[in-house]
Amino acid sequence: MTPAFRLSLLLGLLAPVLPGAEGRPGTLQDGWELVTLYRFNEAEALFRRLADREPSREHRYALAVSLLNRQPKSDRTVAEARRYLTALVKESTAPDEEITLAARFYVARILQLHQSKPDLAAARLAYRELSRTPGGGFWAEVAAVKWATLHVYEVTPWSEKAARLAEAEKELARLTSPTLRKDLQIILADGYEKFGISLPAALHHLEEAWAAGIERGIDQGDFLARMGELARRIGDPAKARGYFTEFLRRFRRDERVYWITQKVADLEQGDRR
Amino acid sequence: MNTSGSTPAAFRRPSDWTKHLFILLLLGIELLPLYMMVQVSLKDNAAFIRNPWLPSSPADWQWENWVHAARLVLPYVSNSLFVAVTGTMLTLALALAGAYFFARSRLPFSRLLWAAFMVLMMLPGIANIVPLFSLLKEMSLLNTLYALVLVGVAGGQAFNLFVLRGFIEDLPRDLFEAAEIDGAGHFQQLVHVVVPMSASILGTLAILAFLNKWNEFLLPLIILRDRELFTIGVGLIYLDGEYVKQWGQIMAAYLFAALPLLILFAFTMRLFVRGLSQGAIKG
Amino acid sequence: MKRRPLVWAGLAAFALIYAVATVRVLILSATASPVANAKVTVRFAHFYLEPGLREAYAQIAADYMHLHPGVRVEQIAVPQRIFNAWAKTQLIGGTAPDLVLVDGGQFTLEDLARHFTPLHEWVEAPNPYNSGTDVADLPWRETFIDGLTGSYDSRLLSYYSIPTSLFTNRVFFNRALWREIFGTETPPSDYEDFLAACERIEAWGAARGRPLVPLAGSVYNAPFLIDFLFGTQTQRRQFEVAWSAHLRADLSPSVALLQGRWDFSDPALQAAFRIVRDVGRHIQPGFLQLQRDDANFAFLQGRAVMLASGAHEAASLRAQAEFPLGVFALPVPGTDHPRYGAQIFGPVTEANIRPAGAFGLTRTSREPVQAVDFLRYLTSQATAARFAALSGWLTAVADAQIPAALDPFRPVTAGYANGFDLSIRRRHPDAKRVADTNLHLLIAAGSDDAAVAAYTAALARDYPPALRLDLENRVANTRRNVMRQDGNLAAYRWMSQAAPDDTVLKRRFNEVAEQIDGNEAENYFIMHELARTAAATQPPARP
Amino acid sequence: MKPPASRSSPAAAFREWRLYLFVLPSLFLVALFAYFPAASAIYHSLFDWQGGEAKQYVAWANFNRAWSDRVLWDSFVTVAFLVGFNLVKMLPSIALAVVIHRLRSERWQYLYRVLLVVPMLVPGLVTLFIWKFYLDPNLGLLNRLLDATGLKAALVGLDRLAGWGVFAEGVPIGWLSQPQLVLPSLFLWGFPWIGAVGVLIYLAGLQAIGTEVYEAAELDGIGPVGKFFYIELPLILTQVRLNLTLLIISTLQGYGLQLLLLGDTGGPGGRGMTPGLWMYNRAFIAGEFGYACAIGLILFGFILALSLVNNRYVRTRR
Repeated sequence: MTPAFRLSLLLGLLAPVLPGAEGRPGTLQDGWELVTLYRFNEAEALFRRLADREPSREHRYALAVSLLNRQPKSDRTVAEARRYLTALVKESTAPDEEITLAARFYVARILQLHQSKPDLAAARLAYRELSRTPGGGFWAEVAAVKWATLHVYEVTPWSEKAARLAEAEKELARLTSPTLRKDLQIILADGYEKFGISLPAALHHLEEAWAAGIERGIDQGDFLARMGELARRIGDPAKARGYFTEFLRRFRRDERVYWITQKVADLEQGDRR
Repeated sequence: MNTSGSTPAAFRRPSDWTKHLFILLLLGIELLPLYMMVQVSLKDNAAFIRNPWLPSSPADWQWENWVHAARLVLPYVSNSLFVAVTGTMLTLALALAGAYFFARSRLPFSRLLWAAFMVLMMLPGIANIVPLFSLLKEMSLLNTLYALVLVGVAGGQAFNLFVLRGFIEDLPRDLFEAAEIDGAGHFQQLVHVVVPMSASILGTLAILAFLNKWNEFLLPLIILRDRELFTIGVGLIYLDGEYVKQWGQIMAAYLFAALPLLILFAFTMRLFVRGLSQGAIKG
Repeated sequence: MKRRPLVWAGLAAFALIYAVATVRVLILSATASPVANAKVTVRFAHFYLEPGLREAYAQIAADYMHLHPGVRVEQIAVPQRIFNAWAKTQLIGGTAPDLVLVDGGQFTLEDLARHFTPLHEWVEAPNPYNSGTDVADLPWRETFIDGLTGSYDSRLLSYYSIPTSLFTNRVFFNRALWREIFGTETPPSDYEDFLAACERIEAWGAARGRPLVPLAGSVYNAPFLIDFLFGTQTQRRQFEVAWSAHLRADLSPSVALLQGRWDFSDPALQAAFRIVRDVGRHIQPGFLQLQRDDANFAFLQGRAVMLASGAHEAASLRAQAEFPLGVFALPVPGTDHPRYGAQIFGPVTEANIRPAGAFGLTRTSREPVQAVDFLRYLTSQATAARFAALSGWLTAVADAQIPAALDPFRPVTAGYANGFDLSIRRRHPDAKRVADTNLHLLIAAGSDDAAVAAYTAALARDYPPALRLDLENRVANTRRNVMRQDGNLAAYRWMSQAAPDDTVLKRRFNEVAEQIDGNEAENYFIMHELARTAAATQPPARP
Repeated sequence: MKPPASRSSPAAAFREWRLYLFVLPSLFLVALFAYFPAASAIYHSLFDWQGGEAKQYVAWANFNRAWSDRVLWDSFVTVAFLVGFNLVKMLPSIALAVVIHRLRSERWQYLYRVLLVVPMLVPGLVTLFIWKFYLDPNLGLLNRLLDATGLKAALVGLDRLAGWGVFAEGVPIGWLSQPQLVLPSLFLWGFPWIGAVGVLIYLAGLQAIGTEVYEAAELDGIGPVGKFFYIELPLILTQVRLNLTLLIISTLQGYGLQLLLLGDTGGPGGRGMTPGLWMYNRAFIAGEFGYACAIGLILFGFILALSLVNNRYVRTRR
């Protein structure tokens, strides 16, 4: 055995006992960057050190959020995160402060997503309340989108879906962020189409979302094909041809090119007839 | 070989030819893979595809398959030898000491410990691979041959302890008593009484352990990354994974992989056969 | 115990060999330590052990090292059979090479998210190795034949691999035998011709007492025929059951099955089963127990006239065949075909073949920049052309000059996308398991109708519960991913608040929000339909 | 049983504490490389775990799922068959040992023992390759043998009578591609099932029989078969029992052969699926490591229970 090997063996055995990365300096920025790299346990350790040294609201909020993904994930860690978040909300005197709003949002996310047995009804209520907070800003608007999603997809008979979609649609009025409006409109378009309620309504929302700008280049082809096909089915050949032609111009290597070319040809033939 | 009458010497029928036939038939089938390995190792693919079963004429023998195999396999053989021999020696040394503990004493916890060792034989290992892997990673033992040695030693404990304990318990007690009167401690007793008495069983167990480690491929497959460290089991799997199989080269490689075993057996066959035949291993 | 000198001599010799081996190992472990290796090293792992491939990669790597003297590029070729287990453990252990092949769906969302680096920032920039060409200013992404869509993960919102090759499906045939049987070397031109040729081959072999099968087959090769033909019969149905009008194959058929919008007695499915049987009966008997080698062996020995496989098999076959090799694309039934015409739109496009040989960049890579640089080199138009010439494989790089010998393998793009198969395009491992383990029923001896009925019955019993399990797993995976993204949302929010002028951060933040919302909506829809249909598709009690 | 050297008491422990040092190294390695991973697997059986860092505690969900997992319980049926097969497969080794033992020539006895050991040189992959060749539907030795001996015709006739729908005229038998034949093929696998180590161990037991025993039996007019049951079998019973135990354990845990022969789905109809293979499938194919750990634990419980029963009721003299 080489000395290096023996040393590594020893270190390996002692690893659980040796002091960890304790004492290494770190900032809030470092911690959030660790979160974006999915290194939640390291982020949580860092935030905990920061919160122990200086229990500011920002530090405790960061700790709570990183705790949500601390591994191994269990209802105990999630409950701990929830305690911190609730405390942040309770002690706050300014209901429109960023951390208070964010903490309320994440409490709702715990109910909806993070606890092992989600409580969708409670989450929906929490989102509703948050979305109605005056001066709620971004977090209130996100909550409105979440509420709409849960409302549309609550397990109910398909016959109720039209009414639910209409209610969700009303939330659009309170959204000022273009991104969030667009997200909600995609959800609405999907709902109108998947539940087979109204193709024109689906097309309408898709067109507005398209106008707002789709971030993901890869989805743009789907959008164009979808709007074209919906327009074709609704019976608006000119519009359909417009979207299809745009698709053919921008996605020359797509698997749908041949098919859509045929569709365009058919539409033109229809025009001539 | 010692022939002190354990055979029914006076009890003989005139002819044993039916028995010979029976034995030879079974052995013939058992030896068929060996035959295939040798004859295919001297063919090229075209000859193999034309006629897989019969050997080609000596003029067409492709000796370069052997050259290729030797060049390919020898580094693997060297790695495997290190792992298997080191592992075998450690396995037996530790198991012998452990068996001495169990055979010679009824100290507190010894029954519990015994049960704990025996349970090991019943653990199915597949799902344990990932934790084991993480552990080796923590110990910086990934991509090393030492990991194979250590895990192999741990894996061999249960069976060898089981056999050796039975053996030591069956040794005549007066040997130990005489040694104790001479003032020998447990360690001296182990070295001067147990080891000489159990040479042949140790030899047998050593060969079994060696074979076991020689054929191991799952663990090395997973923890070895660099080709220089490959053991023979992994090397052969890699060879077998080629899409265009050069059957001749593959079989030649197999043949060369078996070479160290052949040498080992050639010299220790008597030891091995006698060890097993002396009734060392029993339930 | 007698001590025989020979035994001791043997043991001594053995001890000596052991000593030599030990010294060698000690030297190896002393020199192989990473500290001793000061050079920048990029390792890439793949499972392409076909002839010529490793040599081609080695050549490209050598060229690259020549260009960058401070860099070492090493390839690690692992057999495909063990690649999954190998790669997963290496990734978990953090010892994975810089670049790992991520083809074939062996990595889950979780694996990709945790172990691979998203490449979106790199692929938007031009590939410097293309400078001086027409595509010098295009983003790297646009230089691939599929615009890199195959490497994009819609749930993780980024590109996770860079493809190098492209495998089209073809039927290889033994031209010498073909001439002997048919008097010509012209391959069949339509589907009925193809079937007739199969029957003719069987009759010809039987008449001469020669064991001859039309199609060599194995569990590896058969899907090239049967999944493809199955897909032709679901072209229309895929489109009719889709939940969205985007005209692309997606998860819709799975949910549509739950919803009762199709089942196995559907005419399209019945036709699909029948067409699989049509061809399956002409594959060498017992192919379900055979492997890729066995099929190649039967074909090379002249026991089978044709072999269906990917274009990547061409080089291996050419290297070994003692007869001239022919290639044709499997003909599809025309729309006027009496039995199969009704379900299809027309010829099948190969534009949706996902490029292969796609390498992902591992998070544990110590030289990510260098590794990406090597990928850029590998997929520049010039290198791609050289690689195609060296390896005999099509390249995933658009407009690269490929040798004329590869022309028969070029993807056909004039056609419609195929519909779903029973794995719903490899999305559902358990459903695929059920379809595969019952396939023997469909090709069993006896009447066509009985076999189709038996397969239909087996699927009706076992498939829906397996599909539910797959969908549940998928929902759980997506949920796990959304949980992780929740952390990202907070992180990007905080960082973009701290740096309000950073547009990149703002864009990432919007993307994360868009992704969470999109994923959640789809997940809730699947859960909705799973819950709504739970009673109808419960596994029946076992007798 | 001999009286032990030391008594089990705290005083003895105090006096003989050095003895513990003998077992310590072994225990240490085992704890590190065997118990720790096993404990980790037990721990993870309570989690929804994909093998990485991320995991969520789900309590007994994996076990509840296993309870209603049809594939798992079918795999236990399959493995029960395999255990039964392996019991039968022990017989040729015993027979061979007895026949070799009864040979009158010492020299031949020794030669045969040596020849027995020789196949152990051949790597397992070669044996696998050869056997796949035997069972190949089109080229395989087995089908050729059946065709040549007319047994195939007999099987087809039987099939027609019994209506199995397995064998048909003019269709090669797909030993591993027809679900009904998967288990029979696994039974045939490795014929004539000689385990060299086993034979040598039995031979060792047989050597304890003195000549006079045979002479006495001869006088009593006991035939060759009788001699086997009255004289030879009792002497090797302990070895048989040991072999049996090890065999059952390894069969229950086994998955390698099925994986290599039939693939990770257990082949046609999933008939070759064993609990071990299902565990492999779930871990490495489906990525459900947590569930795979639960299956492993169930399998372990099963083996433990069997061993306890075996120890209690099948105990023979030591």
